[in-house]
Amino acid sequence: MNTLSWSFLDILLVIALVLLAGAALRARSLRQSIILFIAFGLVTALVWARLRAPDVALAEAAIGAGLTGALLLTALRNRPSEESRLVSNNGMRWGGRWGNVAITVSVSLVALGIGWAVLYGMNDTQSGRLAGQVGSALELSGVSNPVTAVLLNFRAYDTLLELAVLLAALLGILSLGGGRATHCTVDPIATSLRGWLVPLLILTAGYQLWVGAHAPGGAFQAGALLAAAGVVQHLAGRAHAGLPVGAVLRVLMVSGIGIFMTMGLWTFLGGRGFLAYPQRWAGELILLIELFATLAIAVTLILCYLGSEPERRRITPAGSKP
Amino acid sequence: MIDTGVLYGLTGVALAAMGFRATLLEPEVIRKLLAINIMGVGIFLLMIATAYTGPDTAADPVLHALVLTGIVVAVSATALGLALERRRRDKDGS
Amino acid sequence: MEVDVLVLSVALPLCGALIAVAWPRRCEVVGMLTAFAVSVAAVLTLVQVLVVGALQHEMGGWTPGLGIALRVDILSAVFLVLVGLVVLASSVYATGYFGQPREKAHFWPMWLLLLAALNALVLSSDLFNVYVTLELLGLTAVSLAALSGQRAAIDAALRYLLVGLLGSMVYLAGVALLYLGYGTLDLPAIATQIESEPIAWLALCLMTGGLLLKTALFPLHFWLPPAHANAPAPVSAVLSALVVKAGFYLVMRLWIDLFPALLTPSTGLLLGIPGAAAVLWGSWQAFKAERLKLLAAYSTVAQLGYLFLGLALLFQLAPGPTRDVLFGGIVLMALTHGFAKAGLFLAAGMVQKRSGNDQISNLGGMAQRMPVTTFTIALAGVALIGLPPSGAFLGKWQLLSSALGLGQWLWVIVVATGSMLAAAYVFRVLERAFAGSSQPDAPVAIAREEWPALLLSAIAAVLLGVGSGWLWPLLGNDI
Amino acid sequence: MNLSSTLPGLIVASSLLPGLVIFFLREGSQFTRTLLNLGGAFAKLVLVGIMIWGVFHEKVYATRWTLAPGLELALHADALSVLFVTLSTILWFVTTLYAIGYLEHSPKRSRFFGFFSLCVSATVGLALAANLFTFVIFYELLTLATYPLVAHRGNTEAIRGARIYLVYTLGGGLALLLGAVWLHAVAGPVTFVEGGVLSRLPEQTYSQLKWIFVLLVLGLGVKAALVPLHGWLPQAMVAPAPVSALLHAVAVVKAGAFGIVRVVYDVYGVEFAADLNLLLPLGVMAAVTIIYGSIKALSQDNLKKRLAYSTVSQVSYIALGTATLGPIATIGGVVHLVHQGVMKITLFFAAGNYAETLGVHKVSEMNGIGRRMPGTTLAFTVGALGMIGIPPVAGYVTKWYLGLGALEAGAAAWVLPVLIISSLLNAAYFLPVLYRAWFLEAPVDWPNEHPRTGWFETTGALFWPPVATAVLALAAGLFAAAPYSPLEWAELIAEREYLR
Repeated sequence: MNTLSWSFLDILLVIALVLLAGAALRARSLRQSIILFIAFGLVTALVWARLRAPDVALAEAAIGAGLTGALLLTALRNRPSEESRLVSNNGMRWGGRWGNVAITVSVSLVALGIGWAVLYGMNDTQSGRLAGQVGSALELSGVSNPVTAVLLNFRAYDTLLELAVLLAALLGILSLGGGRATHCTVDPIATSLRGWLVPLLILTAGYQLWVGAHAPGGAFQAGALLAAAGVVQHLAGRAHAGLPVGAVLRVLMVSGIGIFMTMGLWTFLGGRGFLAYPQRWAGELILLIELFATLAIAVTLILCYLGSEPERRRITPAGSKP
Repeated sequence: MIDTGVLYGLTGVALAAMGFRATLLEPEVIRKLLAINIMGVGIFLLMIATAYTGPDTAADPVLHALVLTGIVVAVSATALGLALERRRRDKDGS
Repeated sequence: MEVDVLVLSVALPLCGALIAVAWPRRCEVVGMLTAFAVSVAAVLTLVQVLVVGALQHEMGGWTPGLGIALRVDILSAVFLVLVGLVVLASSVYATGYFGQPREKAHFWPMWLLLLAALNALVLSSDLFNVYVTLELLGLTAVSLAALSGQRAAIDAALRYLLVGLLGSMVYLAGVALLYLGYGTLDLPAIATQIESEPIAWLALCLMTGGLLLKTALFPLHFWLPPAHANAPAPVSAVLSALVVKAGFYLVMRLWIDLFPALLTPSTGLLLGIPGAAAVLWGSWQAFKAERLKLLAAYSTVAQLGYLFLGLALLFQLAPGPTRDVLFGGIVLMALTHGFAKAGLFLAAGMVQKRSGNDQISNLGGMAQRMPVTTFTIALAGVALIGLPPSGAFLGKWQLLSSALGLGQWLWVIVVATGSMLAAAYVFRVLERAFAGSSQPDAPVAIAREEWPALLLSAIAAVLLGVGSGWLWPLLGNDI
Repeated sequence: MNLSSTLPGLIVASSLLPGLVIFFLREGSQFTRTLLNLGGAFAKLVLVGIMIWGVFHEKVYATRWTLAPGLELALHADALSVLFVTLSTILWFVTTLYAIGYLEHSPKRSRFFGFFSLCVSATVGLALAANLFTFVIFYELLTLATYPLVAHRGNTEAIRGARIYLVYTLGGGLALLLGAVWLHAVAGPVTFVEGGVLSRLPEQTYSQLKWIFVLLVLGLGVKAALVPLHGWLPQAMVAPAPVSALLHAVAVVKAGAFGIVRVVYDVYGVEFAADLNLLLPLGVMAAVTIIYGSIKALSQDNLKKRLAYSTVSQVSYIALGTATLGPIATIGGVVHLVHQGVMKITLFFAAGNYAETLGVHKVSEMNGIGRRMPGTTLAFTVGALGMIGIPPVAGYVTKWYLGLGALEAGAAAWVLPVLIISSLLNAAYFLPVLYRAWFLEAPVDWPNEHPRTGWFETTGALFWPPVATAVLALAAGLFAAAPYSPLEWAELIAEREYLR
């Protein structure tokens, strides 16, 4: 294990991370803490890139900072006034000041323990980690990007369940129904941006999807970018953010897992075991799955942002209030 | 001795602790969700730090896949939490 | 049969959920068909395990270290059948419970996702995969709990979500540490390498802490009663009977399969003392509860206490026949509580639907107006108290027998007090039901709603007690 | 599936299955309910007859069903269980007839007869239990089956009486369970073997065995109404007459007494129990109960309350007989199991008739009732005389053997005075009732008289049962020496217990 000297950049990033997190949690107003949280997300993306995890950096930037930020800001915008900073606590406070001190002390003790264990664990890292196995089995997986191989072939079942988690969250949000996103003014900057930003986003999403097979990228990053395109559409006044309505929308929502399941059942009934792609066609099958997964993720994330299914009737194109 | 992986690992643990503490103590629901996200990033940082094996050799792809899944799960949970919070405020008109 | 039926237990409900989302007009039929098919698959899996023994299915054909393996032994097969039957009965009940099509369109897809999550969790033997199933379970449970839309349900669901997320994150931290220390995520692979070192200890504490949050063991139980009491009846039945028990199943799996090397008798106390406190506190709160569903929710907290208390005893026994018998007792108590609590919640749902609210004070004359529901509550009560011929009676007998064998009187007193309090709160309800009321009108009954609850309670109160003889020897060779 | 392995199971099922079916019968289906009830009762009578004949000829009947490793639901027919099963089967048949007549127009009869049959199945199961584990199961089932019967009327004091009954019996059940589990932990699965199984345990477990005995007697004492634990019995008088008849003469009270007999003779073994000097405290407790019950009965104006306190004292004769070391005292104790059942059920049937036909509940209202209802009062007289111990009714047999047993065991110093005092007290609270019934003028009109229907003084179904049980009580006394009589059977039991 060569001594990996940490450079000045690492110190900077670490300090930035911790400061931003602390500031986000203790900011006076909600708006400030959300803005700080988005900044924290971007710095995290930088850290992932520094730690040689490009796929994760892309996903963090698009989903972690981008979309979560958008969701938080919408939640903030629907809130009529600022003073609701300290809304009635819902029983999660632990007995006033002494509670705070006790919690802080105990949490920091546990953290020290884990830190010491990390220190102890890190140094004798056996080389027997799964990286070796992934490397040797990579050429069987049909893709050359190891992360995509793990995501869509070796641990495809995890990704299947993760898409189910996304669908579950969406169904939960839709079942809550309730208030239409009451955004009023159409953002002039967004309308002007819409002209060229949306096609660019769609293009990069397509590129991300394609390049995922042999370089950092993949279904999640592409899906997030498509969702970003939808968000911009919505800000520019399109009430249903470019989404189809009714049955087509529902089919799109389930298309990601649907393809995964049909593939899995087809191989399972073929006697090869669930999701065991035939080695010759693995690459193409993975691309097919990723295509539909991207669409499904994009539709799901946009609907989470909208908060409910868009109405059926199309609004007039003049960007008037829906 | 401290190398890059351990440095980021310890930062991850610190972030997770900050997030955990804030989740328990913050009364405001949206801040709680922020805190949970920060805690998530902390744990993911710990995972990616263990995956990091030096500037030249390739990092452990399995951990990267796990963190990717974790990020998507975190965003879906946050989206559901925000929707519940919005519905809660619509109900009592605050 | 070369086809591994256990994969169907996960694939079927997922497909059902997708079809239900894509085809909302027919979601109820799809839901019922899927629930039935899944319970058939569960029974077939149990048969296969009885014939062949433990089964394993590598997902994607990769070896478990690299890929994920679904494993089923007698313990998970029995839980699969519990999940299958309770969800099937609750589904039949739900067809009569939800009125407007909009509610049905939202209920059924999430219901099938919940079923898929439960099955996936019971079958999975990969630590990170368990995390993803826990999240799926948490999100679907929260969405279903908030389905009724009232303010109390939304608040309870939000608190349930926050606690659930906290629990999953802490569990994930534990998984990260284990991967850091042992380099693999496959449960049996880690189990061979684990020895008593700090990183293993910390991982055990974090993972157990996370799971205890989700299982609502005593000090961490505050979110359970409001969430379960305000959810729609079929949902609260599944929440109390299965979702909370999935956490216990995982703790049992971890402590028995993964961390046996770390377990000294004293570590068992970490679960035993909160378990004992849960029994006493939960039973006392249930006795004081004013609403039937709140009573049932607090009784869940108490009954889980018994299970953890049993675990504490289990780890103090040296491997041998007595330990196997106690393990069988604990599993039987978990199963009996699953069926009984589901029956009780469905009955409480009927009471709430018929008389507007489930206040215990105005249950007068229920024995006459709703005879089948009262009989269901009585049977479920027998199983909750642990009176013969219920399965819980055998479970408590084993619990008391091993506690007395070890000479630890504390547990005996706790179990005795818990049983008396349980008798108090069950008969308080029954007494009200038997008491005559002002308007003894003719008995009112809808078969579709009453029969599932009655069958569940009858299984708990009679079948598991009398018919579980074949289960015990098989459970023995698990630990 | 030959007879010897299924007979005990069939006996329990013969009342369990009709009971479960009756639960789901509509209120109006009177005929099917009566058919099921009487059919079940008759089937059980036939099966028990077969069993008596078999046991007398040394045949072995046993049904086994393993619930868990080391825990077996086992029913077998040994001499003691046959005695109790015969008693409860005969009296259940008679009580069913009586209940059908008594509850002619009242509501909720399906529920009543359902639980009624469950109660008898529990009693029979308890009688046939072959090991302590099965005994505990049926003991608890008996509580569950009788609670709704006591709370049957649904008015406030029925609910209150049932609640008190429940608190006592569940508490007792818990004590019995703890004792049984502790014994299971110490001595492994305990089966009932004549002469007891615990004598070969090592020395150091003796202290534990003492504590276990205390727990077991506490648990059984609740149902056997030993003094500090008898509080529920007078309160349970709110139940309808057939229930109090069944509960106090056949099922609940006898379950407790029978349990004590089983524990002393077939679990500990009477010599071993004497060595651990456990018998003396049991005997003292029984004696105190006998005296206390009789004194309390004196002051009760309500007829059923007086009979209840008389039951409290009478049942303790069985415990007294068990606690006196010696075969003759054992015979006295065991045979009283039958005699007390037959006599007490006659008294309760008569009390039920008075209440149902004339609305008479209090002793003070019973002036001249002999002229108005001669048959029932004659039966009442036979029962009362038996209780006092006047020949030829069966009561004197028990007191005679208990006295002889005490002399033989050398414990006459305190047992004989108890017997004499209690007989005097019995006379003190029964003779005034008889005098009032036969020799005083009847009041002009009765509190709530129903018009006379047939040429009997009351409906047939209410008239014949007390007369039948009175005849049985007389027969048990007169033909005590006959081959199949309760006394003969008790001698067979005592002989097998002491043969070891």
